[in-house]
Amino acid sequence: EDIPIRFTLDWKIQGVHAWFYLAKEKGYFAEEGLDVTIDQGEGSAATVTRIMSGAYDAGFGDMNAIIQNAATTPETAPVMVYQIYNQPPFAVLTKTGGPIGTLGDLEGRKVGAPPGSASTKLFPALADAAGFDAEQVEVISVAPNLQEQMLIQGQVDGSLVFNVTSYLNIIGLGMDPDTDFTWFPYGAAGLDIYSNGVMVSPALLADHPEAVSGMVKAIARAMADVMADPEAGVAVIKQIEPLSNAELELKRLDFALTNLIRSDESKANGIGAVDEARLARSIAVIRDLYDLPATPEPGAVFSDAFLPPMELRAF
Amino acid sequence: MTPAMRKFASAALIVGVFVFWELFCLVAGISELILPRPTRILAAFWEYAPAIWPHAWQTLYTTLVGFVCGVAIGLSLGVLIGSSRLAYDTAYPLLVGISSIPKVAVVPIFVLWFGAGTVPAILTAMIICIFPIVVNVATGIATVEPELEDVMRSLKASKWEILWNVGLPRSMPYFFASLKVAITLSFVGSVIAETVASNKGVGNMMMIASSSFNVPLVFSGLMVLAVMGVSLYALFSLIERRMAGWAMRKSN
Amino acid sequence: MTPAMRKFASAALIVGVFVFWELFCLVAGISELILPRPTRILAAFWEYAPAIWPHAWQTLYTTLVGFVCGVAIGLSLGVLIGSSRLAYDTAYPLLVGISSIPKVAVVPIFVLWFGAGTVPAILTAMIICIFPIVVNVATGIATVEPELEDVMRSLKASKWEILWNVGLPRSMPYFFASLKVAITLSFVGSVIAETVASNKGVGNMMMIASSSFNVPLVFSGLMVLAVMGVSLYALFSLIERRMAGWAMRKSN
Amino acid sequence: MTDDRFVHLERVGVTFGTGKTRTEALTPTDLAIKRGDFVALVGPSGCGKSTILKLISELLKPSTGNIFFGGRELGAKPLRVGMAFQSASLLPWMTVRDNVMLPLKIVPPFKKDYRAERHRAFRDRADALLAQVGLEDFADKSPWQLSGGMMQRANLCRALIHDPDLLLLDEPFGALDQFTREELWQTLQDLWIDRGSTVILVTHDLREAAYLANRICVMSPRPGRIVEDRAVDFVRPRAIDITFEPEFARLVQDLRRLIVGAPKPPKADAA
Amino acid sequence: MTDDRFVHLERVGVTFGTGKTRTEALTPTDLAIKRGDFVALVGPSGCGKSTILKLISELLKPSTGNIFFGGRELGAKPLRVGMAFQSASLLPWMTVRDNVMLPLKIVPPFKKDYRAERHRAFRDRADALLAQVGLEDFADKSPWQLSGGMMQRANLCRALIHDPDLLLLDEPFGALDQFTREELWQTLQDLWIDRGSTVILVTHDLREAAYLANRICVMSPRPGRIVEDRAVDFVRPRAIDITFEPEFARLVQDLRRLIVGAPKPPKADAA
Ligand SMILES: Nc1ncnc2c1ncn2[C@@H]1O[C@H](COP(=O)(O)OP(=O)(O)OP(=O)(O)O)[C@@H](O)[C@H]1O
Ligand SMILES: Nc1ncnc2c1ncn2[C@@H]1O[C@H](COP(=O)(O)OP(=O)(O)OP(=O)(O)O)[C@@H](O)[C@H]1O
Ligand SMILES: Cc1ncc(C[n+]2csc(CCO)c2C)c(N)n1
Ligand SMILES: [Mg+2]
Ligand SMILES: [Mg+2]
Repeated sequence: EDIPIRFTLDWKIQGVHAWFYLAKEKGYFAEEGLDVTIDQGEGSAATVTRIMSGAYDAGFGDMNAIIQNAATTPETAPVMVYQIYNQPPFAVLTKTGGPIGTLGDLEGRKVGAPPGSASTKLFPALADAAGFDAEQVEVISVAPNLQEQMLIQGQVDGSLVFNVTSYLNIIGLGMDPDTDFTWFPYGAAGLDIYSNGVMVSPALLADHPEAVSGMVKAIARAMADVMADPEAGVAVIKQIEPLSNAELELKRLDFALTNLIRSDESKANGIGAVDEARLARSIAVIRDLYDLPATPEPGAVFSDAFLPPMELRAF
Repeated sequence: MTPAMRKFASAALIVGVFVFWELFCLVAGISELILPRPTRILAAFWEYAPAIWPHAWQTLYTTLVGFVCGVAIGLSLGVLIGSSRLAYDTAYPLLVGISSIPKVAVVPIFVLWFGAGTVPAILTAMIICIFPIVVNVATGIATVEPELEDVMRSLKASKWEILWNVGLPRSMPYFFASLKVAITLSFVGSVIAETVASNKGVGNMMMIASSSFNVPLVFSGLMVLAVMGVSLYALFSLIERRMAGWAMRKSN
Repeated sequence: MTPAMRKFASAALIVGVFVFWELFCLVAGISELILPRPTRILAAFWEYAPAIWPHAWQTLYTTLVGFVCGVAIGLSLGVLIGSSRLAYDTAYPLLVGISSIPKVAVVPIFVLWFGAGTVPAILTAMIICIFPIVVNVATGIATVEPELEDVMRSLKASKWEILWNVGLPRSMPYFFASLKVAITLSFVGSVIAETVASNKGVGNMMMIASSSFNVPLVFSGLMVLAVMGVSLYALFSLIERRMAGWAMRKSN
Repeated sequence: MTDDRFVHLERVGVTFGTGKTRTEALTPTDLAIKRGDFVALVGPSGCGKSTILKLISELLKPSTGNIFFGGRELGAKPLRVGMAFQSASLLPWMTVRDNVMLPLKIVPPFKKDYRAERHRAFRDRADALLAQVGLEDFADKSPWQLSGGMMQRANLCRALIHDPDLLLLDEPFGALDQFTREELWQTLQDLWIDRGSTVILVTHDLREAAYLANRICVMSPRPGRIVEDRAVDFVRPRAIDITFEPEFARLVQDLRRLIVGAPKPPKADAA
Repeated sequence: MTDDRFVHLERVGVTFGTGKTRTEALTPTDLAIKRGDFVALVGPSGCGKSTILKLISELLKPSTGNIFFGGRELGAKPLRVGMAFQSASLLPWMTVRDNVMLPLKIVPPFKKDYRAERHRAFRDRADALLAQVGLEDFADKSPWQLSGGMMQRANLCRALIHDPDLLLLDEPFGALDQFTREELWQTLQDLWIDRGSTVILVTHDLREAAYLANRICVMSPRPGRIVEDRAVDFVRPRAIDITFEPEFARLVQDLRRLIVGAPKPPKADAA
């Protein structure tokens, strides 16, 4: 009898979700005795809420949202078991040749920011790290799909974006993301926090630890497949959702693999693992950002106990 | 004007709107990313039609299920509010309050309770369409001429019989009017729910299309919604002519 | 039942709903993240009140401006559709189509055209509330008893005079009914616009609150919307009693 | 049969509104009607005739006084009332036939057979009644396609179709021409003799009252009360001819005097 | 004054509906009415009397034939029509007074002064009319607070208030008792003598027709046409007394015969 797992993505189906669907399609989940249903999501923070409410057992979502909730409601907060994005996708996007030369130039200017997005929430922390006054920046709430266009129109001088989304949006808009725009990654300013990965509910962790291991193993196998043959991964996406743009999703997948997943750290520790010291730094940043009542232990938000063997996580 | 001429004129006018849109976009040079031309939308629809159908069916299905439940609830509540002063004073403020809340804010709660998928869409389609029906049925019943009710009361008819033979028929024209509003709201409701929490449906499709900057496809989705809305409107119009035609005797 | 008793009973029932909600959450142990208790919502409102006010005012302002414009347009269109068969055949399908489109999909276009802020919110509040008004005014005017119009026609009254003295008064009860729907939709519209692009307003506030998992504050925002909606409803009820009371003579 | 007073109004008064908008529609009035009686109610416009009918059909609650229905014993089936309203009040969403059949849908014992019989026996019953009042061609029409007098006739059919114990007629022939009117007088009289129901007829036509009724109650101007209660005992069945008899003319003149006031004597040379 | 035929119907017919639902309401009929005339229209229920009034007030278009308004020269001000509908048709959202004042709001030349005078001269005018029909206490009431006869009287006031050139009255006294009716007959006669307007009166009361009209047109049953056109030339002003004169009674009997058919002779012993 397969263990049912309800799995929520962080967003609508995209190239970067290839491994989840591939693991399901190729039967990797089934081999582990799992019956995984994958639902599309409404944001990487909402993944945490969805799991905490009990509607989902596992999902792809934001580490920082876990930290925040682990400080307030530790008993229901999900636990990250497979940290897929090693590098933060958060960046400030500006127009090349515009008024913003350095992050400090943002003072007195307008930035567009999606209210639910981690890049927005982390902006004060970015200001601290980069040494400018976030209070001096006028933040305008904008929907994610409007960020680039409003920047191009000049309604805002900068946008707080996910590079993996924005980079491709700009290509979609028919512009060159590298020459027409300037990127200020949060990581480069010293905010080297983690972002999205696979998280599970504490209930699943307690009741079916073997299922968690199995799920992570299946995903890791699928990731290896996708890294070896990204086109095949995107083909699965295209098969699930014929309306997605295979070419674009392939680029998105490539971008994520290059910029977010493959890093020196993940090369050394393997995909899915975290650096304990870096995680502790992240936790401190989030605690200070939100004035959290407690400082969660790194072990409370991340567990390496379910990581598959290194050979499945190496590249 | 003969009926045939009128049909033609109205069809011509509707087509005219689209022609104007096309020309406006061409002349003003509106970017495809902001507002695609109707021909581009049609082309996108044509190109992706096989992939659009399952989404369209899903949305039609959830919308109709939600709508039917909503109509049933709305009708009952409307009758209650229209016949009882206490219900009027109590339920009206509650309903107004609930309706002032954007449904987008409520959908995530449904997801937390029922998971993403069909149920939140049906629920949203349902609750969003109740209020307009309630309002019109309640108003229809509350404004029945007492003389017509007296006919029934002199026969010692029960409240239920009065409702069935006078209150409901009298409010039919307004009930059908509210259905026109309700069906459009139901579509909006299910699509909103789908954008938040579903793997299928026009709302989901539009999100996917917009994330790959396929704006003509997004607008194809909107067109599909509009066409489904208008088709159901046409259906209700037919039923309306049978059931509430008596009230429109001017045009006869 | 005396009016005083009725007032009391309905107030008690409304309070009862909130008490039930409170107890239900307590007994069922509903998580704060899913559905906070009313007392928690009130506490959050109290705590953040100074920060909430500017948002509330902004939303009230954009909603009212949009609503007033929407009512004006809706009334005119309703009169047109109710009096002209050609307008009925042409404008109705178009309006139904437009209304079936979720406004969230349209707001981005407004933002790109008019910039983020007040204008898209006003526009959204406006277009979202037009349709219910159109439908009810059109139905009201189309169902005027020809006998009443004959009184005017025998005096050689102009179309406009007939409209003003018979058509509009006759459709007042349904016009007011539609206002109840329209005002709630206007709130929904402006809040949706605020969630898409703005730096002020209840919609903006709720997005920010929900991003920091402050669910009680999100619900405070919803409560603020509900209270504003109910207040305007109460205002319209007063005007309605003066202007459409004649139709509700049963309850007199 | 059990009580002499089938319907009994005891010091019944009706006032509408309060304060400045107060209208007294009926000053406390007594009226007792025997089972099987045929009472005509005449009086000036606005004196409260329709109000009395509404009181008896329980559409209106008296502001003061009591109404007793002696014929209705405890646990007995409720009084079956047929009422022809002054304004025809036909339901515009039904055909004329369906309007006429409405009581059969509501009133026991017909009610239980309605679904089965509405296209058969009940339909024939309605059509027969409609034919009697000359509306056979209009059964499938909508009410608003009828002339004023036709509506009134349909209204009368609706009051009669369910064999009511108590028939309340509020100027049922007011909009009819003399010919149609006199035909319906006879129809109504035959029906009454046949079925023995109790009839209260409000009318402005004194010949009508004298021809049809056993008893004529004359009311004073608003706020009305009954100022004269006159028995009429021409033998039944009465032919239209009796309206030309001097005794009949005298009665009508008498009533006229009561209502119009001091009679203008016919000129000497015409006498 | 310019044309002898103020209103002229030339082979005017009206049919409602088509195919199976076709109803012929009026067979092609001729009717010419002189300016200042007082014509009564009598005939069986449903024969097309209201239809003729609606044709003349241009509420209805004839299916065949033509209607000419001789008194209306090219470019002259349109005919000012006052119409009292058979069903009172008072607007329920207005008080009785506002209902009565409605024509002043619509019809020139009163129209232009309406805003200024509606609380002064026009109001007094309405109140004076209402007092004449005995509704002085009901000016501020809503229509549905009136009795049937009261509504009809308010309806009559509305038809009269704007001094119409052409007065179309559709059974204006049908719901009134004899007393009120005869009072209003006199009021109407005085008004007509005073103002010289043209009046067409539909009625079922033959005494009413004979007392008021200069000319009585009798119509045949549905689909109607005019079968008898009788001049009535009692001197004006006529007092109510003339209704007791044998000549008057003869006229009424004649008309009755035309409508009811073969007259039933009074019994020998009563003659
Ligand atoms: N709903 C009401 N509200 C206020 N007053 C009313 C109402 N109904 C009737 N009245 C008043 O009651 C009085 C009597 O009315 P009723 O209808 O009984 O008169 P009626 O004798 O039938 O007169 P008619 O012969 O004109 O029909 C009238 O003065 C009328 O104004
Ligand atoms: N709107 C309509 N649709 C169809 N038929 C109609 C309509 N109006 C009137 N009729 C028909 O026209 C005929 C004449 O009607 P009209 O109202 O002129 O009669 P009338 O002489 O005024 O009768 P009454 O004395 O009963 O008022 C009737 O047979 C009626 O059924
Ligand atoms: C509020 C919110 N807005 C947008 C996204 C979308 N998003 C987040 S990470 C990412 C890159 C690919 O995984 C994308 C598209 C989100 N998760 N939450
Ligand atoms: Mg009456
Ligand atoms: Mg008529």
